Amino acid sequence: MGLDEDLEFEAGESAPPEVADDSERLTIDIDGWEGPLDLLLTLARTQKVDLRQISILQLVEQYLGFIENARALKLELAADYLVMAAWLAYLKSALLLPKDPEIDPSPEELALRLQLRLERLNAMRESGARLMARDRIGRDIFTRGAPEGLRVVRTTAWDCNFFELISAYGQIQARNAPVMHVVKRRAVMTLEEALDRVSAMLGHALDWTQLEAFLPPDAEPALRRSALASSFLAMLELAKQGRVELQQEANFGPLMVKSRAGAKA
Amino acid sequence: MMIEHDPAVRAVEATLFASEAPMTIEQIRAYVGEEVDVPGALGKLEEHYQGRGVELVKRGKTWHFQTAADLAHLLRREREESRKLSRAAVETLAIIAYHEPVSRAEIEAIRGVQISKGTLDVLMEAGWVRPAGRREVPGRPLIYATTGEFLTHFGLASRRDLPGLSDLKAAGLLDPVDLALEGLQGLSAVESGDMPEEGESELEIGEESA
Amino acid sequence: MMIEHDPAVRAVEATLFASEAPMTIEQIRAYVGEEVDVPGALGKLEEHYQGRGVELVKRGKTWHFQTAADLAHLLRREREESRKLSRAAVETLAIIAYHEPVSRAEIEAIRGVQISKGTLDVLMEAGWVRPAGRREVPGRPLIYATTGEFLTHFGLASRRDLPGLSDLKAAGLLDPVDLALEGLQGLSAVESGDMPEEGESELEIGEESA
Repeated sequence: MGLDEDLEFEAGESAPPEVADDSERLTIDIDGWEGPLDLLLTLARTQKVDLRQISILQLVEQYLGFIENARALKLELAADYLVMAAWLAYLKSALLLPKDPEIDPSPEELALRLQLRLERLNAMRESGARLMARDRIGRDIFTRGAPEGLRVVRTTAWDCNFFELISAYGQIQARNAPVMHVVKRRAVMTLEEALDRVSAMLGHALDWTQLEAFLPPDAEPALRRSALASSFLAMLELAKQGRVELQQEANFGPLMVKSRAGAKA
Repeated sequence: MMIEHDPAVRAVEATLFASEAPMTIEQIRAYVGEEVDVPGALGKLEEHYQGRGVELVKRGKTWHFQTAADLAHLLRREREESRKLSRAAVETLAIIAYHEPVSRAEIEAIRGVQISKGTLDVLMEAGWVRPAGRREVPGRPLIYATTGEFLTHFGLASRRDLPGLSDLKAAGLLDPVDLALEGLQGLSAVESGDMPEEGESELEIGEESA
Repeated sequence: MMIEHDPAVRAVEATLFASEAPMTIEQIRAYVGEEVDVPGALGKLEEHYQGRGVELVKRGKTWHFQTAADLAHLLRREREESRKLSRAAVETLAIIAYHEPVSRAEIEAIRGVQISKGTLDVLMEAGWVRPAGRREVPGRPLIYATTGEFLTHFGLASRRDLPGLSDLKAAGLLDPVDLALEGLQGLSAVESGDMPEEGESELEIGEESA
């Protein structure tokens, strides 16, 4: 973990420390890397030149050598390190081979891209270290230790009007008033009434007549429902006595009634 | 142009400012160093801050900064908010107004529902209800009555101006239909209080600086 | 003898001293009153405290008092160091600060590695980073930016004060690789540009933190 600690940006340092040029430690430390680009940047810094002047070829060699070492030590390498190794091996061969204008992007451009990425990562790494090294609140600089604090005191203006007051009281009283249950009279036609009515009307119905024709014509809906039920029962009773004939063509179809000829003696 | 300030004064000033508690001269010295004339620096600071918005004060053996006492009113900001009285509170108020003086148990008997402590507190906070002594019965319960402010708020010359039951009935306010429609809505056996939630008195700045 | 001090200055001084958090001019005005010339008072206070052990500073839109930086050696508290940020978090914070607003994918492109779940969370929990809307590109990724608290914590009057920002800009190091590549067309990887040496930008930091 020695290298990892070296890379930790200690507060108080204005720039990242130089990485110790110690290849043995490089081969052993594998956990501390934040990805292949991080590893490449660390290797690049061992060249001890400005990043703009690094030798990409040398960097590729360093990286491939590192990976080889890691493999020899049977260290587990994450896939992206191996992908980077394969890509760098390709880049190396492309850089070494005679120039082929057909290849786009050219190996030089690929190398330049890699260098630009390293520069950018390095810039952010240094900036992060500079930020951390600044005089920070709570560490170097302090705000007031025991501020009295500012308070917002909320006062409540309670809202209630006169109507709300008295209607609330009315409701309490209504809630507490003794409750008396009265069953309302409902308009009904009894079976007896229906029998009388239907019997009286039957004499006029010598032809097939619909049951509804026997109901009181101007009855309210509630009375009409009651009359329908009791008139139906009355018809059944009269049919039983043999005084009427009933007929219905289909389920729920109109119920037809006819006075039985000669039945009325 | 920057004025050259006394390093001892600066050190003591910063130390006391950053401290979370008042400090003795010895405690200050532990920060600023043995060689610093702490009492001398404190004297200069005391003089410097005199009459400013912040003062250096000595309490017993300890020193600390505090905002000037005459500016304390600035540090509390009042904000008035209008809030609707809860249904439980309106009913309780109505019962007190019609039956005063009444005890809490009597209010509950009339309402048919328990009242929480917060409900009476709200009515007293609003200034409409006041404790009016104790009923001379076993347990000597507190009894409550309405206030002059109550009459003023509701535009009543006296409690006799409250409409009687027959008036309420004539106005349809005793109609059980109303009861069925809305009367029992939201009533539960024990009501939650009407007290403002605890978080409300939080520091304003904390909320706004987000 | 007590000197007569400007009431506006006293009020602003007391309010900022008492506050637990940095305050904007509007927040101060809410306490000291609409009629007070808050910016004027802040200007006078800033001048008055210059060079003292305690300073009045502006960070972003907020103002607060803090101890002078050069007294850090007296007051430094080591225990605060226990919560040291990971390398990933420091780099991510730097990328957000120097590139803001920036998406997660853009952060990952610079670092060459995925951000682990906790990294952004830690920065947001510290109050230094916040989501700042979405980028209007396919997928509408969230973008991140720094906060006022970030400026306060790191003692930056504004983002323009970020250490080395102008150098990084001039060197094109805040531009994406593709854009930089266009600018460098024809240059080979080995060629060095005529950019300032790295050492130059480091000098500046020493000055700024003084």
